[in-house]
Amino acid sequence: MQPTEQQQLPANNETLSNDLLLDMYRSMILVRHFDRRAVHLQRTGRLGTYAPLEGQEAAQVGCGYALQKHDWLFPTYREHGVSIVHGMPMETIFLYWNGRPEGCVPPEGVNIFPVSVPIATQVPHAVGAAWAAKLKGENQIAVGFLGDGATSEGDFHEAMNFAGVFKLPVIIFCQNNGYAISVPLSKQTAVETLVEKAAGYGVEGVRVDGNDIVAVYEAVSHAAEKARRGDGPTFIEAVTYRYGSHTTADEHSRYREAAEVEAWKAKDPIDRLKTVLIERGVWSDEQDAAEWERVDGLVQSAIDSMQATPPVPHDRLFEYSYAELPQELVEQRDEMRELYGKGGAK
Amino acid sequence: MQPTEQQQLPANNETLSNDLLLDMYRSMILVRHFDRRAVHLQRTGRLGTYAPLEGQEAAQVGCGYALQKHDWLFPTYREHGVSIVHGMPMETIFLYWNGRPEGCVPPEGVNIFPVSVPIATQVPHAVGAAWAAKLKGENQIAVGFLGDGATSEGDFHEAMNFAGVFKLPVIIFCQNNGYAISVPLSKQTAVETLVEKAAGYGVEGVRVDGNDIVAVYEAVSHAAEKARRGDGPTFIEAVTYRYGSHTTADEHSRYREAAEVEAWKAKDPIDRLKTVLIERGVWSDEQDAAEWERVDGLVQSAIDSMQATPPVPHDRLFEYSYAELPQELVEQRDEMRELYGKGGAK
Amino acid sequence: MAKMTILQAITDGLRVALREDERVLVLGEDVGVNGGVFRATDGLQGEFGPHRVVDTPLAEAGIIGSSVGLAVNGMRPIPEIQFFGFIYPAMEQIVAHAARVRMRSQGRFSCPMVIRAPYGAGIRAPELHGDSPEAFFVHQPGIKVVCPSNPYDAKGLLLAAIDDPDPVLFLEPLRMYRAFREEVPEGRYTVELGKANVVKPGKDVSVFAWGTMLRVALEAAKSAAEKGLDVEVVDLRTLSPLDRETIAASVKKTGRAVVVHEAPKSAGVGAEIASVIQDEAFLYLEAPVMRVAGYDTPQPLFSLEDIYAPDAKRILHGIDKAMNF
Amino acid sequence: MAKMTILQAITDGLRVALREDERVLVLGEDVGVNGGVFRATDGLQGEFGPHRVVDTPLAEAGIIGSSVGLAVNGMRPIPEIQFFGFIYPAMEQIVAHAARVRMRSQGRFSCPMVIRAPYGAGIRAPELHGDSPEAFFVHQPGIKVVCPSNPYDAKGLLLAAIDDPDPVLFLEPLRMYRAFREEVPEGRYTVELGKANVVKPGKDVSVFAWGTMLRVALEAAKSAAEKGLDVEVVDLRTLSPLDRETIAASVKKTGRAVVVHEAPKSAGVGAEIASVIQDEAFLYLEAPVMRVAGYDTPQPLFSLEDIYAPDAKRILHGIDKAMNF
Ligand SMILES: Cc1ncc(C[n+]2csc(CCOP(=O)(O)OP(=O)(O)O)c2C)c(N)n1
Ligand SMILES: Cc1ncc(C[n+]2csc(CCOP(=O)(O)OP(=O)(O)O)c2C)c(N)n1
Ligand SMILES: [Mg+2]
Ligand SMILES: [Mg+2]
Repeated sequence: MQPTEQQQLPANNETLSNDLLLDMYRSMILVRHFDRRAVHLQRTGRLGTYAPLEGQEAAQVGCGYALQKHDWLFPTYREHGVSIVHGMPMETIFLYWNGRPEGCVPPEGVNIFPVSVPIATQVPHAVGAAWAAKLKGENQIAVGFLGDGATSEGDFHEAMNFAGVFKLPVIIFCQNNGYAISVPLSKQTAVETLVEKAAGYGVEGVRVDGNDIVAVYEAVSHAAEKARRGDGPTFIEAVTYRYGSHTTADEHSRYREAAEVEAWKAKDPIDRLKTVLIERGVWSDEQDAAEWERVDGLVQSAIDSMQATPPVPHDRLFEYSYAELPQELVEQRDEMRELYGKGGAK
Repeated sequence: MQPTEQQQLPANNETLSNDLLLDMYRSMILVRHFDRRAVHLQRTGRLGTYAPLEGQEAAQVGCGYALQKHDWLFPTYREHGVSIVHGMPMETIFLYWNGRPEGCVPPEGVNIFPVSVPIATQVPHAVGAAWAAKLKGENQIAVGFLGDGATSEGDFHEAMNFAGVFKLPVIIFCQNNGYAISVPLSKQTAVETLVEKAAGYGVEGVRVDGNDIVAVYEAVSHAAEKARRGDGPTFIEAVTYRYGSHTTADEHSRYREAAEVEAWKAKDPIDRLKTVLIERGVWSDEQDAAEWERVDGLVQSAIDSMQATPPVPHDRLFEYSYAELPQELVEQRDEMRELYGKGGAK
Repeated sequence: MAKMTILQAITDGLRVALREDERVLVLGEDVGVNGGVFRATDGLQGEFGPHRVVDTPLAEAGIIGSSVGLAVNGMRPIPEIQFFGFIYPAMEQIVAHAARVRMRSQGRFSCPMVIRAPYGAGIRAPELHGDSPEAFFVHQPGIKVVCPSNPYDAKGLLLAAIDDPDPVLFLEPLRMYRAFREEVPEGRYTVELGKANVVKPGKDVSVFAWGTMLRVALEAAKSAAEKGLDVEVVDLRTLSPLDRETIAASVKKTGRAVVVHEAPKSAGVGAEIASVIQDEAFLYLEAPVMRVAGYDTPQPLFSLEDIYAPDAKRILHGIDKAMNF
Repeated sequence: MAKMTILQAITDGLRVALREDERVLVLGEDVGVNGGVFRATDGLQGEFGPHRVVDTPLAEAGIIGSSVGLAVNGMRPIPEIQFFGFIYPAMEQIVAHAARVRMRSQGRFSCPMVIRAPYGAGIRAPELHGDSPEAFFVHQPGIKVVCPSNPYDAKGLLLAAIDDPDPVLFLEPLRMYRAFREEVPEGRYTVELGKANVVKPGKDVSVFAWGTMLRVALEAAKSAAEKGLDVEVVDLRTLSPLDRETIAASVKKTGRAVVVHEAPKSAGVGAEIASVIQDEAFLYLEAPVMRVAGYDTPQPLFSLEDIYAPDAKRILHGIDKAMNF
């Protein structure tokens, strides 16, 4: 997949304030740095398999900024960017990739559903949460995230259809990064663009350059306003690219050319916004360097927290399987304790 | 759902020969008579729950005539019409509705897959069978049938997508009769027409007046030729209506107005073709009456065969669960025989 | 007190829940205008409106998946699966999501929902309308499985299931829907989940059953009594978690056990119950636990359904095998 | 003879099948260009072309559903499910269709296909990559379930599964994929389905396991030997249909049994095996059959996976309980 013409259009950045652009820029840097450190941690054995997002920062950060605090996110395994923006602590995300149960728990008041690993299954959840918001008369929306590959799953279809039929305040936000692991979009669907799929559900479809943070921000803002107005769902296709492998367990050179990756790097979302900010005279290379330093400190302290977290107590396996543990599970837990002790302590 | 303008267009019957039209007409009468007798048999306790199709004869018979003998059908529970045309004996269909295992078995050389009860699940089968035909280089196509409600299921979506991606010789033939049991199309999807759903898969979509047998015949013929040429799948929406209840266990007056049914009866597919045939001077009321007599004989003899079929032998429960019965099942069968005998005899 | 069928008791239970709790909503195929294919939701849309009793598109994963979102965001959805055999397309949403929301989020989110489904065979319905795959859900941790056998329990268990903070699969024995009437109290009452009921005490052999099979087991017990056998019949009512205490107490008393179900025998719930019995009452067992179940073939078309499902004769045969081992 | 890992043996088996039989095709997510996420199909698309080794869209119901159509129309599809925990969306196509084609059509049509899936936990993978829902498929009549524990069996059972005229679910113990090498003959050979293998004869207690757990059971047997216990270890290899004869013979000899699996205990395959044992060897049993299994909680994230899955210690504990009952 080569970047298309459309993606080369300049950001319509006139409409957004410098402050907002600067905030979003800093967030993109934070997210990129977080991501690179995560990959490095995995390579050095300090993190489990990790799904990198480098290249997709504009799509995620732009989306995150267009939402309100009480809105719901239903993320996949790759939504670290938007999750951080929406209030998920970085150490929590690190813990998740270390297989820690705490890794799925957002702070109180932050509505981020645990990562859905089974592809597309979170889209109906977003639809249901939006439905609840509508029934309760809350001015809240839900965003269901998915990838290009996920559009092939039945759950995507059923969720889109429900969204259309019940006219729900939901955004179905698809990051089309051109690949489902190794499978390119051309083998995933016979259409050229994913946005073409929306019409069949009576759902408005919008396609944006996912590497243009302003375009993403505006598309999501419009969709969110529309949803809050009661005018129903929007499907957004944000065309983007992941620079790295699908996960750290994948090797992307098996299925795509280095030249393709390079072509996309030339459209880098961070570089693009940086150019704009410098042109506007609100940013400089010095500030940039300082900002990378600053985010390094933030990410490092999240890593420190993650590493300082004591091992998980064995009881954690049982604690939350039911609101009240059935007798059989109490006995299983007791036998587990007898055999393996409490775990957790350092 | 009221009949639309589109459905009031006269059949483009100029192109088809009198012989073909007469054959199709006779088949529609046969199918209607079969259907009415089936409903009556159910009412009088001689058949189990039955799914009537009255009103949908043109869609089914027109489709059946456009196919070749070796093509595959993947029917739902309502495809008696096209199944009869494609070579399924009427007594077999009666046996099916009497819960008899023989009811799923077409004669050798007739490629009709057993009725799929779970909604939309047969569409991927049709896609797979078409794929096999393509791989084997056979000039064979597959037709997957479904209703309007079935388009909401994930299996429809996944099958459409596979059909598009692999460009398979398959026709996905949807009889939009306006209802999924009690649920009208307007609650099933936010779009007005089902054909709008095809574009999202890169599959050609065609919408026809399903009560106009010529339109159906031509649409299916074109789609079949295209498929045989290697030019891929077609989704056909045949707009039609069932006059009766969803099944004999349903009561359609609970969810629709008598006036709506009457409006559709004014567009009756059989009446419409009859008018054409009489105008062409190839048919008369006397011939018509004689034909109804003739099909009554055919249907009656199928009913006689069905009723003459001895009860099912109990062993039938085990015979085909595996190619070779595992030891455990042999023992279960033997215990069953001990307790209940062989069954089957009269 | 009104006499009700199981079906009426369920409708009544739904009505109570809809009245008392604004968060409750009923959704599914044909549950609204039509009142459900068995009329279990008859009249409810008229009383509570189309926003609380909702006809959905024909999509089981969509129904359960959106119910997960509804539940997580504060509602109490009661999705209906039209027949238990149509739950398969919703498997992933149930076993990978509904059952795991609490654990996955470490209690931060929960998924209180009651999935209702008509269950079992025996009404001459078409294929797949008579499947009994309860074992799948008993095997899946995080979701409870409940099945009443009479009108009183039907309403009481349903209201308890709706109160439960975790997802519950509520199986409705369709062959019994209208089979008989019983007195059912008005308004709210609950029957505790996880408790079996010794329906007929006896001392010679214990028969464990639920749903439709409970009545068939009672029939068998009656025939056995004619032969001088005193059969204890236990209605399990909740299949997950099992009431191991009541099961064990019964077998410790009788020393012999028969488990009955409509699903295929292999790896059915009967295997779990047999295993629990030997875990808990090994030294009391005078004979292997007999499993009287569907055969290990797919549920057949209805001309063979009577041969497929256990009847009193087959249960009696199981009792005899347990007695004469 | 070449030494191969389980993974290499599987690739080799697929290659033999693709070479010998034009009707065979391999399909699934990432199985082509990428050679599968574990490289089980590495090199096969290069050798046999993109029409026989096919990257499909990301849709499990579509993969299995189209495989049903392929099989019915004369092909021999070998669909891959990327991880066993992603089989849930294909449940309906498997249990309502693949498993029933032969019975439903009274033998007129059949559905020979081998569904391959990496199986079990233990490799620090993300959530749902370590589920073990084999019990669902053991409960479903009409489909066989096979799981090798070593390279020789992996290839031999795979080729037998491909030859089988009925659908087979072929579970590949992913923790063992590259754990060790063994001699694997070149070309075609088969290991009969439905036959267990007494891997280590013993006289004190029988341990039944399969896949990854087989090696863990052997480890436990070794520790037990140090305590003077002679453990018999049986590799079941086929979970459906079970080799009841071998199971019974073993328990008749030892009088005690332990069943091991990674899936949750309740209503797992262990319950079926325990039930079979008491059906077949009741009078020989000196203790209840011990089930050493995953706990009745959802498969946890990987920080807890070692506590969740049975290890040698837990199996030994089970053996002790069986011995000291
Ligand atoms: C139901 C299911 N099937 C398969 C997988 C394995 N898998 C994980 S990610 C992935 C590809 C997803 O691609 P896409 O939707 O484009 O998202 P991306 O990873 O590119 O962000 C696959 C096949 C899964 N997690 N769930
Ligand atoms: C998976 C599944 N869910 C539910 C049902 C119950 N059911 C049988 S027919 C039907 C409606 C189908 O409507 P449509 O697709 O429009 O076909 P029609 O009956 O109108 O021909 C429903 C809900 C089923 N058979 N399978
Ligand atoms: Mg992608
Ligand atoms: Mg319809």
